Amino acid sequence: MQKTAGLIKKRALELLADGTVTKVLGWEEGDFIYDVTPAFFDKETIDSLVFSSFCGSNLSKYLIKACKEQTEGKILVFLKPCDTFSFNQLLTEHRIDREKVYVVGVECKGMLDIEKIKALGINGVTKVIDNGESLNIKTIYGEKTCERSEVLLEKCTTCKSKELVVFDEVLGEKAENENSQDRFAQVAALEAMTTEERYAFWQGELSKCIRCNACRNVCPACSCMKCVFDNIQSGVASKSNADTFEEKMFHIIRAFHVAGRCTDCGECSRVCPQGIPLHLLNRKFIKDINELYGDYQAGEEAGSRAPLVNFTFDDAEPSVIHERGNS
Amino acid sequence: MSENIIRISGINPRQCMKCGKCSATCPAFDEMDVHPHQFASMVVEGRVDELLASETLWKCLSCFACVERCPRSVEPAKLIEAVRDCVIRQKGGSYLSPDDIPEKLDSELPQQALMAAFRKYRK
Amino acid sequence: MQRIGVFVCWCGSNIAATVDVDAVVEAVKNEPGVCFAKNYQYMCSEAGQALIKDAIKEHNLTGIVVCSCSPRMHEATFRKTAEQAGLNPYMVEIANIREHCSWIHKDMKEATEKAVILARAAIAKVNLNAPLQAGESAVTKRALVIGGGIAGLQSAIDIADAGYPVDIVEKSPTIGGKMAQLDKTFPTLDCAACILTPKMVEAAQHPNITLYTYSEVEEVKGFVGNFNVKIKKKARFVDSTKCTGCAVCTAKCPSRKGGNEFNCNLDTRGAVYIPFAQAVPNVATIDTERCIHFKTGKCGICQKVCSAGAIDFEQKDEFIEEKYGAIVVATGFEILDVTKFDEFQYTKHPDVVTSLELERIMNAAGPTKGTLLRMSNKEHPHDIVFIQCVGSRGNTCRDKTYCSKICCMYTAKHAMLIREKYPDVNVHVFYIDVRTPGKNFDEFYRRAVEQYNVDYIKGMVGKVWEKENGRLAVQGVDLISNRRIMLETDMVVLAAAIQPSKGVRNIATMLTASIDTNDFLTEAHPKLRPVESPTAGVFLSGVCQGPKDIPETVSQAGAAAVKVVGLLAKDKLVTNPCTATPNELMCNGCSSCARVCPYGAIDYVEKEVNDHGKREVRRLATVNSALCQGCGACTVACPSGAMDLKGFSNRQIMAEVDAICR
Amino acid sequence: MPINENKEWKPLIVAFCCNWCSYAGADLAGTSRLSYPAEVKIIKVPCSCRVNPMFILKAFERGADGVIMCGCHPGDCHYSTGNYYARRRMTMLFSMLDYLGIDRQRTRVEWVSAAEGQKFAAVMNDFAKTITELGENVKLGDLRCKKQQD
Amino acid sequence: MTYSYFPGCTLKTKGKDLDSYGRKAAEKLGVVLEELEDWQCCGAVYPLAEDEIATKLSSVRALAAAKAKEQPLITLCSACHHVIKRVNNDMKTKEDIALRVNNYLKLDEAYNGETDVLHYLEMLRDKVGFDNIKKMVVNPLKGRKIAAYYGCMLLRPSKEMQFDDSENPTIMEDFIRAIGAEPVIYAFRNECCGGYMTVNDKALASKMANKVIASAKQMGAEEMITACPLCLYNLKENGEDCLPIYYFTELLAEALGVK
Repeated sequence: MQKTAGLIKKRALELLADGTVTKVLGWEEGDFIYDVTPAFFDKETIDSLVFSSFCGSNLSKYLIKACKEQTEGKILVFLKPCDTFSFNQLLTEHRIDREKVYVVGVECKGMLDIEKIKALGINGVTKVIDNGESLNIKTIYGEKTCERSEVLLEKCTTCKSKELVVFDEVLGEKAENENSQDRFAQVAALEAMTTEERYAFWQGELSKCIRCNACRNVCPACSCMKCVFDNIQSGVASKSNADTFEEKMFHIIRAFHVAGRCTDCGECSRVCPQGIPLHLLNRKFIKDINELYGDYQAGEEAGSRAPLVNFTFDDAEPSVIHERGNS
Repeated sequence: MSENIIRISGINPRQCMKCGKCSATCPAFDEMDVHPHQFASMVVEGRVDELLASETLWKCLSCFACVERCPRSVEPAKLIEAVRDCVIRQKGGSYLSPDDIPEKLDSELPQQALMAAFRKYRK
Repeated sequence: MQRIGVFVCWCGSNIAATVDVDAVVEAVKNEPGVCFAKNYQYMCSEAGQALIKDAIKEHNLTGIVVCSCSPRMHEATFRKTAEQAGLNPYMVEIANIREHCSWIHKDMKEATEKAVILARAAIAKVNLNAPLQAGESAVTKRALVIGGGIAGLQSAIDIADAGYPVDIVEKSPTIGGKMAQLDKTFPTLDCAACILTPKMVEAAQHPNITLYTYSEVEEVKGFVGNFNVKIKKKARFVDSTKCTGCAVCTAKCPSRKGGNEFNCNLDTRGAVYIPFAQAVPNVATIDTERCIHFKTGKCGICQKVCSAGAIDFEQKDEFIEEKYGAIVVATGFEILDVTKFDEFQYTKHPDVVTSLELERIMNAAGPTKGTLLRMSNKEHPHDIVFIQCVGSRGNTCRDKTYCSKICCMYTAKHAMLIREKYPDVNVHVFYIDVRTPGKNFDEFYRRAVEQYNVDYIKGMVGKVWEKENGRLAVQGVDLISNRRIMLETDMVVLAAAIQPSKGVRNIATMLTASIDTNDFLTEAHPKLRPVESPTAGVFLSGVCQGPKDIPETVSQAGAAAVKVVGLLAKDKLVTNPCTATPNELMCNGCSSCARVCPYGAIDYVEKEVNDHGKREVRRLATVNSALCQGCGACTVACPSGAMDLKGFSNRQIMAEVDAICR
Repeated sequence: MPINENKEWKPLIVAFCCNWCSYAGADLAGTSRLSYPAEVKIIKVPCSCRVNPMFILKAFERGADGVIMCGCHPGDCHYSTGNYYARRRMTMLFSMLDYLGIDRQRTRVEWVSAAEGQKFAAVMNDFAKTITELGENVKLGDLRCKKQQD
Repeated sequence: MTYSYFPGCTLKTKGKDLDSYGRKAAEKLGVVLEELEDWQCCGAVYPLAEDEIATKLSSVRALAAAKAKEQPLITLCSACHHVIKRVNNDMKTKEDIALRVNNYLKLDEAYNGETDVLHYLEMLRDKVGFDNIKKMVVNPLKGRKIAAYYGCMLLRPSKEMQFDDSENPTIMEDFIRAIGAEPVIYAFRNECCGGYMTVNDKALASKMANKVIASAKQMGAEEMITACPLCLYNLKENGEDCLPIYYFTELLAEALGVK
């Protein structure tokens, strides 16, 4: 990890120096080492560029705006394997300009969840040393250890792929995707419940929502110029009318709008301050699409036709939903 | 009973358009009492008893010529095997008994011939 | 705020007997925007319409709701009424309180309640209606016909006769198509050339028809009434203005090994060739793949022998751009490749031929000069076996699922012609079904059986092989007698399936015309609009739409021509105003809408927008309202809701939902 | 005019019908005097592909107890392909509602041609019966109303 | 080139020549055939019934063993090839069969048709290449008129076997050309010889064998080759006046000079 971090910084410096790029999109450390946020850098600020096990955030969405503003030269962006799917999806939707971006693919073996670390009672983290399976964590209270698999981000425990699907060059060592859990297991478990149990589950989860919009703002697929929920003309957003429609339907509509386009990057759940497992909504659609219309991974291939803007003559009838539950 | 044949064979005999190409192609046609093209319609009509008693079951070579040339993917060989299976899966339904074997052996006979005969003609 | 008038019709007792029309008027009076409400016995009558018109003028109404019968019945009537009173016709909404209410409910209270709700929904919608203007677009009074077979020729001649200029684009060096290869035609047995060649000449000489032979459509842009088409005229390397068609070059050309396509490759032709004697235009073409000059730079004999000086090795492809108001697709068919059916030994034995090959063998201009001969030894055959449905009606990967429709009849024709001319030849036909729907068709087939003693055997052939004596063994089955048939024969004729020409996919893509799983072009409606493509301005003629014989093809070609003439006769096209429109500030440019548009009506432009003072160039969807038919598929595909449908906007439909659920 | 005065509970059903087939099918049901419950209210859309899932959710949110969408039979769409897209969208939406624990019987898609007046009436009778048996739809409205424990 | 190799029971006994010459030729061609350990008989006939599982298990064991070695699986006997290839196809495409077989076998890792099954001839054509074989031939079989007998099992059903055009195959003829001889094409090369009736209906088997032999003779063949021990036996023993008939591997070994 430390080695890759060094390579990344070195490469950023080189590419800035030789004029390949004029700007760098990467990660910056905050007050704590686990407090890492996306940031743009230039020659002057590049020193603050970091790469660590807390770089879970997906940088691809930031390119939409950056591409618009970039008049000459390229932007260097660091993308982990899962982020490259989002990048491709944005290319498919013409939201970013491939010509303006220099993609450095960064191999990844999973990023860490500080909340899970804290939940183990490990606080005041100052440094994480990666020993492969286990981690040495230096804290202000001394050194602790834990299993790497215990503290991975949710999205990393069910990693969909360690393949970089788009890049100009690659840094780091390729990781194996052997320990990844079945990413549809949780969805299947919910499907196996009774209707009442499922309702209770979702009522419990969705009632926690405070409509902070973090999920929407971080989602690379939710990048509309203007969101329907912010648009009076859409007929769904009506904040001014004491209308609860938006409140109630927000997550369903959001999931539907990204259905077939969501790459399952897991950012929605990662950023949710209430810990709502929003990825389970998106994955439900992905699972349904795979089962009903054939396997499809958004972003795997730039230019592919998303399942909801496609059809075959012998698609399943909507009544399969009714039949499925009765069997 | 027809359902059983359909289930075992995995074939929908209603796809047959009665063109007869299976019978036109079958190398053992002249040895058979019920001909390949009749299998599909007889299964549809439920005349399975006649099929169970048919000599054809023991004359079909499973050479897949009918399967290959059938324009409707009916694959008569599969229907015939399904009927044959219905016979040999019954108690006492075996067509071949180990006692019959010694007289049939000759020094050059490859064992796969015996193996095949046992697989096809008894359970 | 709108000023809305509500007009409740009694429809005599049809509505009034079950719906309390007074109560409805009372109930809607206080709805938002409503400033006038009245009921009347027959709203669609002269007096009823006058009532509406007066109310519009008197109360300065900006929108009206008519509670009456189905909009499918009288929406057009009331829109006209509104227009006469100076109101935009799209400010009219109908609440269907007859078919959807009074006629299906018995309880008056229940029906009245429902009528009120339906009226409210219509009022809620009208509140959000905006005046719409039906657009207009000019019509280019010229038609393009793609394909110069009998279908294309007939369409072109009919359009040209109506007084409109027509261009025919034909990819081969001559017009005439498949029909030119046929010997005789069923069920009258007249010679194909005798009825086709006059049409070819007529087309060539017609003042309104321009032929582009040896040409292909390269690009199609635009929309109904205004297509821009780029046509590639491939270089013939012969100056067609100088060539006299004397055929000296074709006779002298030393490169003679290659097959002659016109005769199904049963004989050969020179590298410079005229496909057949009656070709139109009667001009030679050099096949550069085979020409010695093009391969080695030597030879040039044709140039030397041409007294007209027409050979031009330097000729280049030419591109023509032309505008058309309508396009007829008449790309025809080809014969299925039967090499995949080698149980019949087609690739192995020259005496196994397709029916089209037999046509050439029987034709006086064919490889045997019209004498029926075996291709293997040029001897007279004594027995011929016909095998039907080769590649048709199957569901495996080598078959077509459809019936090719023409084979039963042409086989009866072949059988009859052979028996007529060579009574010593025995003819056997293996068939699955004989399908002869058509005028005088079954009678024709029965004549083959009854008068000409053709041996029809119900059953298929399983295998064909060569015997020691060079004849063919045919192993088949007779399903009627349930026995094996073994025949020895001299020739086997395969009734191969027909399929759409390969190029049709490309053309369909250019035209955004849809094709089915078999590559046949789809019609706008299978019964009521059989010669129109769902893409406005594109019409279908001949086998490109589905298997058909010559009489059917000619009828369809005429029908397509009438549709074209009907279109070209208009000076302007009125376009449906209920089209999709994108909101530029909300459009992401993501292409989702374009992917679901069945008409190719959505395009993208890079355009500078002013988003609340911020200027930037964005990729934006634009809708060609002349192409858009208003289905709304794009509006749902659009994640941001930037795409909306005029007349059925998101807000309008939501308002109806609200009103119903209130 | 007073509505719902001390009556037994009646469901509210919204039916989206495409202009070319199903709306005409509903007209034919009317012309043939085939009755179905007055609770069914039809909204005309040009094509089933115009039906945005948001319309359906909006209907539920506003108190509808059942929503049914009718379109041309697959292959017969006036716009050739609209109902194919609608079919996928509705399948996905219904699946999601089911996943959230909303009764899957409250939504339905039926293909009704202009000639199928009989079918239209039969479908509406059946759907209304199903919805009546299910009772009032409260779940979607209450989806975010779990009482917090602490 | 290293492959897993499934010889099958007959190749260990009555069909030894097919195996031994095949191995010798492979060695000469630089192909390593690693015989699977503990292989079991494939069952000799492919069970057509959709509900048969037990009769498919031994093939799956062989397939899984090759998968574990990450090698394609080479077969030589037509019958073994037919059975193993089709069982593999079932494991790949028929979910219920794969599920039931895997439940039954309880392998370390579920088997879902991952192994590539190649017939020896396919290996010659697609991996070694007939052109290369031609170059390595030391004793070209010049002037020999050889009829290839395909039989039924290699070719059909073509959508599963994907071996060659089932009505007009060329692989064995190309092979014959590669070893310097002249192929003879005849009508019955892809028709059944009836070999599998040999146990219970010798008369039928012999009638059908005669048809094949007559067809080959008619087209001027002087000898025949096959890949199937059962066909070889039937043509030779039950056919009247059979032409000299060999396993194709024997002629390959001869041409390569390792016989």
